[in-house]
Amino acid sequence: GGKDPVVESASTVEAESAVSASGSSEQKDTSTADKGNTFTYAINGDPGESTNVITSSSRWDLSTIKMVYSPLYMYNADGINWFLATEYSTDDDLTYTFKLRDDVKWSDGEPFTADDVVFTYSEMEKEENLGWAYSQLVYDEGTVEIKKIDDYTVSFTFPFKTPTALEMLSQVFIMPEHIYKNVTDYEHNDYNMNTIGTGPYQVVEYVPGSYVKFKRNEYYFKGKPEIENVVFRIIENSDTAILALQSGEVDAYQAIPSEVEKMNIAENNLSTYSYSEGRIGYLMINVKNVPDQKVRQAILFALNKDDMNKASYLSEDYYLTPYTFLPPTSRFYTENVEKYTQNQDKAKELLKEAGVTDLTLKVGYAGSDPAQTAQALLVQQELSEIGVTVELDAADSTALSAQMHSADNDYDMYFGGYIMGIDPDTFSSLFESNASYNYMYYDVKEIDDLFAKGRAENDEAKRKEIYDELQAKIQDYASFYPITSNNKILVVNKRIQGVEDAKLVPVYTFEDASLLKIVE
Amino acid sequence: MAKYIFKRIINAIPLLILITMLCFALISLAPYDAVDAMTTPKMSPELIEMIRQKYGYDQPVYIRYFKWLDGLIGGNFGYSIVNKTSIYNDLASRIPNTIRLVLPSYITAYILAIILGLIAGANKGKAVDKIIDSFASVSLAVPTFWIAMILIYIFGYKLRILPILGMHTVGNSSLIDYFRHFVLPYVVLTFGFLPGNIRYVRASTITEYSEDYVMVQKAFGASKAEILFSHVCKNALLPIITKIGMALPALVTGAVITESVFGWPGVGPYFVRAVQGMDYPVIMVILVLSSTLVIVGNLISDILYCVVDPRIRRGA
Amino acid sequence: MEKLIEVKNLKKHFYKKNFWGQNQGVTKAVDGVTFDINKGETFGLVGESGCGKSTLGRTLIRMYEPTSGKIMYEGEDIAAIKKNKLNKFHKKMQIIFQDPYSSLDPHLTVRDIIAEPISVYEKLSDTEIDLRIAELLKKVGLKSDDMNKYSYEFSGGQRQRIGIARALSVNPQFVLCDEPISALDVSIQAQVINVLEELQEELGLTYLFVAHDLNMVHHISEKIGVMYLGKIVEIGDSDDIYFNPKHPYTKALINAIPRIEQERVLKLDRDVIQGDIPSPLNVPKGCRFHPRCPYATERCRCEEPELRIDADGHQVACFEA
Amino acid sequence: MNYKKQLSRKKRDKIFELLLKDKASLISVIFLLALILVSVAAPFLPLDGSKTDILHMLESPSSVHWFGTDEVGRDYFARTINGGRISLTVGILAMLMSTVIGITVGMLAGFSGGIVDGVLMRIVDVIQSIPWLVLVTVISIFFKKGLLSIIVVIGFFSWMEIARLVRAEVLSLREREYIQYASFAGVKSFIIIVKHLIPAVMPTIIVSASSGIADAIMTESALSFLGIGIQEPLSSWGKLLQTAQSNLQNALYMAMIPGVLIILTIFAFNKIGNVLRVYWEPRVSEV
Amino acid sequence: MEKLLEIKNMSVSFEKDKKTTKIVRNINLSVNRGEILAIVGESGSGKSVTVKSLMSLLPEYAHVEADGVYFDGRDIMEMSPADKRKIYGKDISMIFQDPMTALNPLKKIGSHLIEVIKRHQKISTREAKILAVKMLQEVGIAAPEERMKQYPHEFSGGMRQRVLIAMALCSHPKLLIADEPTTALDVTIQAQILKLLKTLHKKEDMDIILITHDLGVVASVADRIAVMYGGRIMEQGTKEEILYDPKHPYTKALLKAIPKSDTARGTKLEAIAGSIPSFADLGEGCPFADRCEHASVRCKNANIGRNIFSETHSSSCVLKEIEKIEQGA
Ligand SMILES: Nc1ncnc2c1ncn2[C@@H]1O[C@H](COP(=O)(O)OP(=O)(O)OP(=O)(O)O)[C@@H](O)[C@H]1O
Ligand SMILES: Nc1ncnc2c1ncn2[C@@H]1O[C@H](COP(=O)(O)OP(=O)(O)OP(=O)(O)O)[C@@H](O)[C@H]1O
Ligand SMILES: [Mg+2]
Ligand SMILES: [Mg+2]
Repeated sequence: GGKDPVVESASTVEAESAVSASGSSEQKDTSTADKGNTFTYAINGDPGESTNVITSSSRWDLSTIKMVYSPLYMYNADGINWFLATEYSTDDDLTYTFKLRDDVKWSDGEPFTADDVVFTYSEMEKEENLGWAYSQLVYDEGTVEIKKIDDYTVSFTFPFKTPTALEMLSQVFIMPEHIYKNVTDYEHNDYNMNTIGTGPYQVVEYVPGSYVKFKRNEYYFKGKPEIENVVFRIIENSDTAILALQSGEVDAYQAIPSEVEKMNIAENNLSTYSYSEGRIGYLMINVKNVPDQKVRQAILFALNKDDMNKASYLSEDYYLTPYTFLPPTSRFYTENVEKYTQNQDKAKELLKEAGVTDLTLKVGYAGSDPAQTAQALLVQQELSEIGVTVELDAADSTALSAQMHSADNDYDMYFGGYIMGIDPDTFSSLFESNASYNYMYYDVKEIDDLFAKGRAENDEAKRKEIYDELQAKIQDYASFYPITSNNKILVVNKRIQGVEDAKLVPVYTFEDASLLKIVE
Repeated sequence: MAKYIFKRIINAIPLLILITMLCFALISLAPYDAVDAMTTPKMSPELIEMIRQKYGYDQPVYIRYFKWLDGLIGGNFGYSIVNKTSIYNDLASRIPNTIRLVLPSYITAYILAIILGLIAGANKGKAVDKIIDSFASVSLAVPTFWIAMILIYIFGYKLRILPILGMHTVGNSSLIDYFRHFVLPYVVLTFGFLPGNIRYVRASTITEYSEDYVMVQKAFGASKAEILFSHVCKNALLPIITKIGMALPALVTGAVITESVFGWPGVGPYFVRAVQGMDYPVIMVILVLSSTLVIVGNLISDILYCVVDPRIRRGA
Repeated sequence: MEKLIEVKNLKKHFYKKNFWGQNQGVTKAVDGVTFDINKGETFGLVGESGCGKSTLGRTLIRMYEPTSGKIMYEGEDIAAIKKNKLNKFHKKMQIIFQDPYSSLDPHLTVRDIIAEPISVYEKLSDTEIDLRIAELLKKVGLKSDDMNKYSYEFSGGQRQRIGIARALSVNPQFVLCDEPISALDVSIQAQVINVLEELQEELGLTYLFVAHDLNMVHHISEKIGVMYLGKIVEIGDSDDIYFNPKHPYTKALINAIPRIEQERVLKLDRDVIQGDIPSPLNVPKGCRFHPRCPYATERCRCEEPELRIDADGHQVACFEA
Repeated sequence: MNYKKQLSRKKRDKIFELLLKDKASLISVIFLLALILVSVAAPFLPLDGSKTDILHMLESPSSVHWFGTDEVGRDYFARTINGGRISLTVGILAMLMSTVIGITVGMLAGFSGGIVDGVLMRIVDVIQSIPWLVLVTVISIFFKKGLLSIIVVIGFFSWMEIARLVRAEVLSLREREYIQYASFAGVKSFIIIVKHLIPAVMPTIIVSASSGIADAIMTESALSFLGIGIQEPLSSWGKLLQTAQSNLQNALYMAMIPGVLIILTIFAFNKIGNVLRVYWEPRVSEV
Repeated sequence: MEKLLEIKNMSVSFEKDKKTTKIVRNINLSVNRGEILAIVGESGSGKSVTVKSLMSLLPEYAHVEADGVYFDGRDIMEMSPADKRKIYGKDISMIFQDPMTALNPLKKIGSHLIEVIKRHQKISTREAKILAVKMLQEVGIAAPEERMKQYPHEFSGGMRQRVLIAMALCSHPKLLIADEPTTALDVTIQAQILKLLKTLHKKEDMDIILITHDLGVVASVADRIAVMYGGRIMEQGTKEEILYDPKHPYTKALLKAIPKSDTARGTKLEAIAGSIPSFADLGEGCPFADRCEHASVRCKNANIGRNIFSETHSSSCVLKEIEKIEQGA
């Protein structure tokens, strides 16, 4: 059967944000001259010196890459935004030909050409490189073929027709062939943090655990960035970050609602930008450990996602409530599914039918994430009301995803969140049997078939039908419980302007940081 | 003496080997390894095998141990399985920060402890002694992170006179800026090291005062000051000076909690992060490193003792 | 007279070993000692501190494992008996210690202290034990009420009596008295000596009496052995040794004893030997005493004298005597 | 036997005398007794520290919630009480465990001597070489999370000091004549250990056990603070402190309460350890 | 006879835990010029406390009361601590029982000596060194120059005691207090030290208070003897008077309890019954009353008469002549 097409930025599947412990912040005493033309962004993770175009897939790695490199184009909910490419054409829906900009130089002065594009995509297609976009470019049916037509034209040929092709090719950042051509290990080499890129900024200093400092790329092809310096300040401790933000030490921070609540937005000259990342926060049931569908349904019936959302996101301004695996903003989203509205009697009944007593479930969640913590506590309490004991395990998010990763993990349920692409097919890596991120570990042929059908169908209306059915199926299977589709809230100091122009996008925060401005 | 030192060094070697073995065994027992972190169920077995080979996981445990050990000795500490970063580089950039924090705190605590301990010990039973001793025993019961929190609250939130986190304001590498960041963690850490040392010095001073030779000196007309400075002080401090070696491991892991609270970019947060993320290679390197430092520290202490104490120097 | 114990060339060396079991030095605490003890007599053992008196005594009763040599007890070599078969002999051979403080467990009552050896050798009911202990306490001059007190509630002399009662609790034949009076005050010493003598008379005990107070040893012993650095250098009748020492060391020792009799008061202007006792870790070659001996000859420096018996049974290890 | 009664009265008087002499000890005893009482009684009190209430999150202290509520609306007073319960449980059980292991190893090493001693002490050396926080942290990630594991981890890796102390003491006790006599008289080793050695090392054990409780409570707090301690919905004082950290700005008391309780408890245990030690020393009863 | 030291009616008590225990009870004692005074008595009888009070070595909770303690004509009790320090180590020196712990283990023998010398004599270090070497030679330490550079642990007990004596001697003290200087040493070494003391006494014109519990030692070196028991001086007199003509029941009993070389083996020693009383139990009366075979109710009284038998010989006992009573009984 047809294998899965492309999953956009598949690896941003996260077990939820990060970490307690350290970070850093200061009070303002820095002279304005110092601060003057610098935008400081508090990030809660360390991109690390291994950050590279091929394998990096975590939020802050990608944000760093976004500053330094450019993709051919960005593909978001509202369509295509061109970067290194200027247009595309296709005659047969198999071969896509892109025209490249001819005015782009690498920051070391070398010209950017089609060779760099071919090099990057080819490296991405090598399985041993463990590139994040591998599964978007290599299918059972064959590999997407990359061809240099001339110095400023490349073409990609898909092995089969798919409506998702443009999305699958997007968001791959182009790296300089002349720098990386002899590199075999993308994670460990001398070039990663000594970046030569085509992005708006260049890394000038990276202090592990402290900050990444960028300087504007004077030759940025979209125009010299307004702001001279950008600093990604690593502040893993959210309390510190908040304080630093309020004191003006940092200019921007991705806050959660309870933090926004705590802060004195107006007084501290701050503004908030709430934007959707198309994220779904969920609770998954490990079918290997809870094989009985009735039991799973009982569990879901015992839960109350409104309470969970209220406890973790406080106000409906900050979230939507999803009832399927797709974000409510998706044009394929349907609510014509089993919603598992809380019904504890039914839950108890189902348990009885299943003949289960004394059920104990081990639930993993990211202990450093206040939202998941609150949700986990509610799950524990709500399940205890139907006689199910929940053993909570507050893990580190990395550790948790690592464990979810192994099929024989001993969790019965886990919390998590993902940001997939625009097209529903990008979600297949979570829901197809054997897919890399199918942490439910189920094997349901119908679901696989529906994904395959949807992928191969080019008619929009028919696709909608297929995905309606798929959403209902997955809900019925009762191993996936979408809880929230929360917004990101970026709190920004008012001296930073142009946030709308720079455009807030999932994962990278800014689609084009060169458009940010400072007004004193 | 040279013989004694040589013997001590020889004795430390099996201990070091044992430690590395223990640490390696722990890594090997870890629930998952670097390869697990990279592979997905969809990958072909050949690819997985290839990755295993690339990382040397196809070899028997003892070979891996020797390779690992060889790496350790050669400064190749391997890579984090979470960040994929070079552990050597990570530590190389963090350890100096930790030292910058721990060393001054330790020295301050030491000096303060010596002064207070000597004062208390020399005035055993009097009011000063009671005050100092009570201070030490109460502060022993105070968790450092709690002190840190309170200080952050007062100086960071309430008064807003000191920065609370990190080591520098970005782009500002002035000494004043550093110092302002340094103050709070330094105070907390000093406070953490202090009570134990005070008690030690005090006890040692009291013991020394009860020695017969002190009475003999009195009988020979020595004044209080002469006794304190020319006799007791040296004898009481000798065991303390030699404890300096024991501070060696603190230079790496002596401030895990304080650094974490204050976001000091030292080994502490890095280690905590690794533990939370089950980043085994990192954990084990730190484990080996700090254990090694303990052993080396003990060695230094013993050698120092041997150098300063004539009983061992001449006796053994 | 019947011999109870014959010691033949007994040696006890202490080895200092490192972690790997290698020897790092030998203390030759007892280095080839031969002597007999007759039944019912008190054999006094004198010598300066560290010369191996206690070690000899303790090896003799197999409290320490002998390094080599024979210990014939009523004709049986107890040096050759396996450790776990020793109970039979330990019942016959008991010990009284020097320090009345460290020899009694401060956490136990007198009853428990004395009952300890009894319960090892005999199966008695609690009341039988109580009776036995009451009797023993009376014998050594304490009250039976004292049974339930702790040892720290007694004075040194009384404690020493408790120690004696413990030693006697299993009806031994032979008692090693390892400086039983050294730690006691002068006015108390006599009490303990008297108790020991009375008990000897009453029970026919044999004592090996270790002490460095020659006056006391002379008073209580029939025979005296003089030890120097792990060897017995002179054995003889108590009066012989005391009034007519032959070995230069014995002479020096006897002369060095402060006495209150006017005519025998220590003559400080002469007779004081010079030098310190060498360490048993590093025994001088030849005669052990030669470095301090005023009469040492070339022979003494290279050859070690053996004990020689003379006509009246007096034994001396000296070429010149 | 009357004498025995008299003796036990003498001992009882002794402990009162010791306590009355030092006010701090007396207060410590009263404080700990109260704490233990509350902890034991906690399950029977109408205190539910796990009941969440999303309508009342992060409320200030009031007559309903004496210490206010936490970020998911749980009663902070109940959580503090239950936290104390857990902290004490961890402290006492971990201490018992480490003490038992420590005594066993120390006795074995000190009493057997020779190669057994050498090997055991080498093991102690090795384990002790690893900085303690590092060790406990590392080991804790190999264990399934939970109260029991924390107790086991803390208990299992804090016995070395006791083992050393006991060994050192046993080594010197072995030279005591009453021990030498007992083994000479053929008393079985086990009985010697139980009857003579254990009581003699008791003062040492008491002191290190009491500071062991304190250490275990501290360790647990530190582990909780680093996020690898006790798991929700259980609370411990350390855990409470950790969560309080993010509310310093708006609810300082959330950090003050458990912090002060930890300090008092640890101080009290140390104090009592000293009193008990003095009490146990035989000579004191002489007075 | 001229008195170098005269203690008049001195008492010492310790106050601990609000309980006061009187240890030394109203003693009168003097040291004449040119003599060796021995204080004998059992362990805990207050010998050390008596001399430590002279040297201000008692802890702060000790209270010393006296009608006067005159040394060389000056009352020590009236002196300031600084003045006292001027005579300690210079005019009066003291050596102790345990030579093993009396020296600072981390200081060289030489610096011990030099320190003491320079404390009381204004001379250069070089001169002090020369003097120190001379002193060591004097006390019979071979190769003193090398020995100066050694540490105490390299010395045997007897040698350390000699070093202490040398330290005491370097300022030519008028009075040396030796508190059981030979108890920790072996008999042969003891004899060496005693010999040394006696020689120095003659040669250096130094008076000595020798504290011991060994009557034999006393017999060998002392001129005059004071017998202490339970914090009191029971009897005082010349060596001959005390040893060969004792008057006090305690002294008599003590002498009888010691075996003499001529007592036949097997004869019983005449032990003193009972045990040494503790100070807490002692009343104001005679401390020996409980063990004394002649004790009567009068002995419990505070005022124990002082019987003077000769210019030098006196005892504290209610009984005048025990022999007479024994005969009468
Ligand atoms: N258990 C032991 N291990 C090692 N050496 C020992 C041991 N017991 C005794 N020695 C050594 O053996 C020598 C003789 O000791 P011992 O106790 O027999 O002497 P002593 O004559 O009884 O002396 P004292 O009069 O001081 O009791 C000493 O050097 C001592 O250090
Ligand atoms: N610092 C002190 N604090 C309390 N009591 C003391 C102190 N020093 C001595 N004593 C008590 O005073 C009494 C006499 O002690 P002292 O040391 O004078 O005896 P001594 O005659 O020198 O005995 P020994 O022969 O054992 O040295 C003893 O009961 C002792 O317990
Ligand atoms: Mg002995
Ligand atoms: Mg004394």
